[in-house]
Amino acid sequence: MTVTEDAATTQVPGPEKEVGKARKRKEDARLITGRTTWTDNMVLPGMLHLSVVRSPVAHARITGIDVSAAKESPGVVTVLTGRDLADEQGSIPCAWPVTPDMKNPGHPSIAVDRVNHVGEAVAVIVARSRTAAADAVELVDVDYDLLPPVLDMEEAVREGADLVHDDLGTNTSYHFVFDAGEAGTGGDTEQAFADADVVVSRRFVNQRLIPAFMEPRSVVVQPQGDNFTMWSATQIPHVLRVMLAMVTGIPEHKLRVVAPDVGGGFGGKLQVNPEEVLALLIARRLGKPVKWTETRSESLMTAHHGRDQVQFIDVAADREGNVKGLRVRLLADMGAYLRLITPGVPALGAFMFPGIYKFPAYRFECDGVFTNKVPTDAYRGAGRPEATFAVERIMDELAVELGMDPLELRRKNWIQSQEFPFTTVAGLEYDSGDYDAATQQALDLLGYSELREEQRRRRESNDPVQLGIGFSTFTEMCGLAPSRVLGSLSYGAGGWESASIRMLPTGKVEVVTGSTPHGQGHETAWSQLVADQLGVPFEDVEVLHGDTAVAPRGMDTYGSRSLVVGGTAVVKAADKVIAKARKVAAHLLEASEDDLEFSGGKFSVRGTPGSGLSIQEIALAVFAAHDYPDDVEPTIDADATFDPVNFSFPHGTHVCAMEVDTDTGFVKIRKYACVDDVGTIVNPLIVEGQVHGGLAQGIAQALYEEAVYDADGNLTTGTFVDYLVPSAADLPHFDTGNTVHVAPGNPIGAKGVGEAGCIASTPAVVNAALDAVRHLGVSDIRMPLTPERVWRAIHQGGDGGDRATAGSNAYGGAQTETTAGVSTPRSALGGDR
Amino acid sequence: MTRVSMRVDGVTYTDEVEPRTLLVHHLREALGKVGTVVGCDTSNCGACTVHLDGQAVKSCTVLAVQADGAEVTTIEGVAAPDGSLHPVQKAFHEMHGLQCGYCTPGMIMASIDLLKENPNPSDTEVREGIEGNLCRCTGYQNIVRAVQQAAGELSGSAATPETTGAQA
Amino acid sequence: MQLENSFTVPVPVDEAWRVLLDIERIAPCMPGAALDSVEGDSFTGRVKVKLGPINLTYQGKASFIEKDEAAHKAVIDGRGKDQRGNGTAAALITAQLKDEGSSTRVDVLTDLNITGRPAQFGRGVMTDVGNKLLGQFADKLAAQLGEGDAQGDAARAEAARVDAPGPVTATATGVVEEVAASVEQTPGDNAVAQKVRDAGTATREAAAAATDSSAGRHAAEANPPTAPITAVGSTDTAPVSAVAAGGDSVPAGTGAVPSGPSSGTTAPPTRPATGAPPRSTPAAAPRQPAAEPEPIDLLEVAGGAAAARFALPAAGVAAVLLLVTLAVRRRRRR
Amino acid sequence: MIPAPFEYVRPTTVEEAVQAVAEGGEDVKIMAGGQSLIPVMRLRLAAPETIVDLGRVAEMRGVRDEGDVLVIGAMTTHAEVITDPLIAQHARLIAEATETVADRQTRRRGTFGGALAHADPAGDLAAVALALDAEMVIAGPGGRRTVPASEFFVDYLTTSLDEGEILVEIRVPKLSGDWGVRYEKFNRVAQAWSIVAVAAAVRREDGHIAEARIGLTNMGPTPLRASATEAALAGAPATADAVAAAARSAAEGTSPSSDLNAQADYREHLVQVLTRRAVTAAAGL
Repeated sequence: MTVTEDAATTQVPGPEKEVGKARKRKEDARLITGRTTWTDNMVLPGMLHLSVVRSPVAHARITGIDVSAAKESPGVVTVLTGRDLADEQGSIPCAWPVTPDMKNPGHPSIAVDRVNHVGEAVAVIVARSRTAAADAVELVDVDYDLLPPVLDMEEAVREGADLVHDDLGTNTSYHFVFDAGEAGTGGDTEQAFADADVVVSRRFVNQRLIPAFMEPRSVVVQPQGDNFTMWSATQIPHVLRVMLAMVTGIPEHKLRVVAPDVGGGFGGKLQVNPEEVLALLIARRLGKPVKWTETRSESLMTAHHGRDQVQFIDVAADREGNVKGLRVRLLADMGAYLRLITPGVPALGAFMFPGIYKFPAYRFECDGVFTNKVPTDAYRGAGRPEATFAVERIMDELAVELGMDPLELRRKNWIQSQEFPFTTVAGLEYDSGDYDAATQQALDLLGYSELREEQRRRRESNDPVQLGIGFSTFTEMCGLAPSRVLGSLSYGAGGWESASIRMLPTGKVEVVTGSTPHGQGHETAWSQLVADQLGVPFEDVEVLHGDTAVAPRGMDTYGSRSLVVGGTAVVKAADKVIAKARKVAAHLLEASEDDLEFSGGKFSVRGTPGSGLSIQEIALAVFAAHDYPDDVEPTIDADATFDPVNFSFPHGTHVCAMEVDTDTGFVKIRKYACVDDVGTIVNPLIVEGQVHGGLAQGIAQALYEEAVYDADGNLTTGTFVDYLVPSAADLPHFDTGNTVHVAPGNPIGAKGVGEAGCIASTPAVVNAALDAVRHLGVSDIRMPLTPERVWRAIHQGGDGGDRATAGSNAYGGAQTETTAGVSTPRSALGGDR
Repeated sequence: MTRVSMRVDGVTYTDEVEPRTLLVHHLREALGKVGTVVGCDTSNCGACTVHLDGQAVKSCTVLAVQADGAEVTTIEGVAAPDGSLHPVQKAFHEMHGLQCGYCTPGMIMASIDLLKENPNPSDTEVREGIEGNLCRCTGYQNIVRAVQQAAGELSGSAATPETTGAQA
Repeated sequence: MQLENSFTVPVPVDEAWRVLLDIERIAPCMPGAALDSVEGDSFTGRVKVKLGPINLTYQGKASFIEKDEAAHKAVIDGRGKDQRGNGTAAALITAQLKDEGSSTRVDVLTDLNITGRPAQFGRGVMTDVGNKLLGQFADKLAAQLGEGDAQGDAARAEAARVDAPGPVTATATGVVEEVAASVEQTPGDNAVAQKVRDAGTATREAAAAATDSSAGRHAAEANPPTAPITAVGSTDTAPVSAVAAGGDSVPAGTGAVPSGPSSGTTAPPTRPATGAPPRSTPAAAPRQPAAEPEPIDLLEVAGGAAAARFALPAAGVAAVLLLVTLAVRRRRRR
Repeated sequence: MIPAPFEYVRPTTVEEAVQAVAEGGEDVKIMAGGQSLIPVMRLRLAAPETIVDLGRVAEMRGVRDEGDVLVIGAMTTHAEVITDPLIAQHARLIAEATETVADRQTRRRGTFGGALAHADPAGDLAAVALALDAEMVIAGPGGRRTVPASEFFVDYLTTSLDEGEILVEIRVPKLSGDWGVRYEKFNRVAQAWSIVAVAAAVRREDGHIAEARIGLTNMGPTPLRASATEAALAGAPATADAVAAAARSAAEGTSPSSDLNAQADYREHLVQVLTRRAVTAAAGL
């Protein structure tokens, strides 16, 4: 490990530090014994069950809904349609109007007279049991007057295209532009391209994915007079509370939102779900507790999706391989509506396309496009994986064009370690790192030279199984986010985080965090931070979260922000506790504050060994409050809110060795090595776990997963039979390592790790597959790299996508697909332009 | 309604159930065994895995009536009566074989079943042995480590070296 | 999903065209279909799809949206909803007749859209359903057209009573079934069918012959209402018209002989041919309510033993079995 | 999701079962292991009136040796098939293919007979039964009859089982002589159905391939035999080239469908590659 000076470990000398220890997780005890509180476990007296009737068609006018039979069904209490709820349902909020003139059609929780994607709610059954509700769904008879479905973005933006929302007069929600020249952060892009020796242009497809968290969404609402408590499998109880108050008009202080144990999110539970709104409205209307829990097929069909961009990217360079400019034009699929941050995802990515390279000029344009599909929104990385994929792929293409080694080209253009902090052409100030060191370590982990040698042998012997090695040298913006920056991007909220520390009389410590975990291990990591700061035993710390009544302020968990922002808030609260305790200690020890030193949880008077009071003793003292200074309150509890001034920028080098069976097109990862720099590592166990999980999802995008719609707008990957979440048998062993360059932006020195693996791995895997078959004339293969696509790319040219995995093949019909896996004849373009 | 009687985690329960009741729903909703969860509707994810007469099955693809007279063990019944953890539970904790924990009950039940049949599996055998259980958080590597560690503890040997990864 | 079916029928184009526009004869060509009501160019009904464990019943309406006498082109638009809320099915069926002298070539182009749960599988549950469904529609259509106008008379004769939905179905479907039953039970008719694959027009005669003789033998065993038919069992259209007449007597009669059971009773004779144990018949037949659409069991192209799966289709099947052998070879998909 | 309501019958003998099916109504469904049926019912694509659960029909479970044939009870689970010594000795191809079916939990419930009667062309066992010339013993109201595998699989999810009939046991001729076997399965992820798979049994005789039996999975609405390849291999020298040449005709007479996983032409290509590999392995080359 290349370990440079570590901020966190230099603050307090003394006993063995918790930070850096591979502590086993406190969370596990309940999870491995089945004593967990999932939302669907909740049972309340008189609780009613909701089941949602959903549109089987992608685009239609509702001409009639007959609920009479459903209402007569045994156990059914009532059946509600969009008409019944039209006046009170408001719209699912969109918190990120990326441009002033962005078009937002509004997003009803339940369709009133029009459906715009398969799976949209058209009626809700309220019944005494889950079973009764499910049975009644079949009895609701809805008549649809079909409208032409809009499915292909490239079709949708053409003149005279059918419209998703005809009242908007266009399928384009917004046109977002970032031009480094105009922003003053770079040169004139057009000029750069005009002057360039070499220009490489590609069209990449970043396919639609489904977050596919393992715990299906579930929500329980209990009305108590004019108060409401909602338990929801959400990443964002705090944001949800604010938004629900705004949407439903229920006063915020009458609304309590609890996120109990939450089974994964990956951005998929960073949402204000239509069903959450419906459950609240129905509980209010009926005055009874209600529960809604989705089925998996319901989840795949209606929970928001991710990615789904067509990326046109051009890179300019000179013959020596110095990059001169970068130009990006995106079509980003919004789906049928704008959910919480739907439009913001590609905008967030705008700043990451330059990656770790010193592009002198950069221009980014993005059209947010409406289609008759479920809306897209945050999915692990949210904009950054798409950007990283595009730039890491095009760097390989440029290397091929220049006849350079892809790693050599990267080295030539990436930011050197001594250049940090470095302001990029996108205007971001990268904090710290050493791309060379990470890369060298990754190559060693992989056994690079041996594999290159084997690759040569296989080439020469014309082995049907070819070997390739692919790189991804990435960085990402984490620690979302500086509130002022978010403001400048017109995001609807800030990026601060809040924490409180309560010193209990018995010396135990309660830490309240506004950052709500759903598998990340906050309870463990936060305990480690506090144990170090306050010098109390790890075991004496309890972390409270996920309940707006317990943790009233918070911005929750996403964007690799928890430790960087939320953890820092905890550290700052601890500092305040110590400062308060210092006054009391000075009083009790009859010494001047300046003579006190705090170490190992103990205040002692300099030069008088043995003397002293532990902070836990002080906690008891202020509880008794018999003797404390006049000018202070009798408490040492403290709150803190931290708002970062900059993002943090983890980086890393990922290297993938890939075997490609040229007879069948089957690809198999031979070896995968990565070295990530996520700043200070608070818990190596958790960090490694986060990297592993990210890798699995990033590799899954490259090889397995795609949300495919057919030509009528049916999701043909509507169950886990067809939406291929890889199993243990489908994934390789990962060799992971770290370099540590602390983040200067926060006292912990952490950069964030939640998304790293997911962002970095996808291009490494695709680059590896291409490296294996380039000599066979293959220059692109569309994700996911299905065996058929790989085989077609090798034997028929193009990117293999043209005739493979077309949605409407589910009907044995059309033979082509679009960019986003939707079949239309006109969009059967290859991957190259 | 059909009368069914089954012994679950050592306790015998007799209930009237609709034939269509899935075993997992019977466990969760009638018996309060909410440790076993439902993750999909096509028998792919394995989150609902329990032991039916000692064999791992997906309780979402078994009818409660089919378990009539059977012995069912869920995640809530694998620890010793004194509460001490099963070696596989312990190993999942020690190897960080879980994150959100939703797949964990099924993962543990499948792993116990695997080790009963193959006490000393290779990494590949572990990966194939749990192919019927999906996890979205861990990337499986630490789960493989956990199963190997448990195998070691159960058979008294140490975890095979190749499973302990480069870091941690 | 676009499906193409082509076949040739041994009647002049004008005659085929008249038959094509005869809803009571065309509608039941949709396998597993039951006609509920007819109003001018529109009709309502149900199509029951059975594919292994999968079971769907689409209820809806269809209508001629184009009848081009000059071009001999007709377009039928049909849409339905699954009774269990499993989504919708819509078919745009374009039939184009081509004059080939004494025979007529029929090209059926179908644009089939299925939504909802059945469409949400990558393995394309409905690809196979769609293919079979339309293939069989074309085959039965071929049967109907092939029978030409004699049948038309019968159908028209009875169209007077179209207002009684159930019976209409019974009769209309009955038609094919009875032919089927008779064909089915003819020893060696499979062998005939075999030759059929190789020989062009000759096969139709062979088939006809088989049909004739069998119809005779069948009628003898069949229940009273169909008895008179034997009298006219000598031209290849006869069995059909005759049986149509027989079927006719169902609505005409006291109702003591509801369509389900009546055709159910025609089933036993078919058993020997299928090698299926006769006693399996009562299992299904009596439970077949009148005018219930038969499921498209996909066994319809299978024929043989599979045919006994249901008493009703058991019959319907076999006719198709024979005719399919005519059409199959010419059928192109995708 | 929760299945629609149904009547549940649990016979303990074949006779009871046949009776139960006969009385089960129009929409009776026979449940073996239920591993395909229950998910379809949960999705409400199937809503049978009656389920006849064969789970307790003891006589339908287990494997016995009848001289030249192995008799496998239809209700013998995949897990039992994989570990059965008789199958390991006389019909290893079945065990090898069964190991690739779904996952271990599913194999604990799913049954050999259930898989065959379900007749999913992407299912792995039908092609094996076909390649081994297995015979299906069927019980119905009219007593028992035996149908060769070649006539059993009729169409997509459709067998020659009549309404009211039950697949009771499967008679598999033992392979005598120097047979090698191999099941080559090709899919995208471990749990997925076969995109294409090839079951091969090859008998070698003094440096030649005396006989080859090749069953194809998912190359049409039913499992198929690669007859052209089989013919080409009969008497061919046991060399890689001969096998490769013969495998080129593996797609003859197939009619694969196009779906999310593969287009027909790709399947036609795959089957040749997989046949070559399966036969090569089975022939011990």
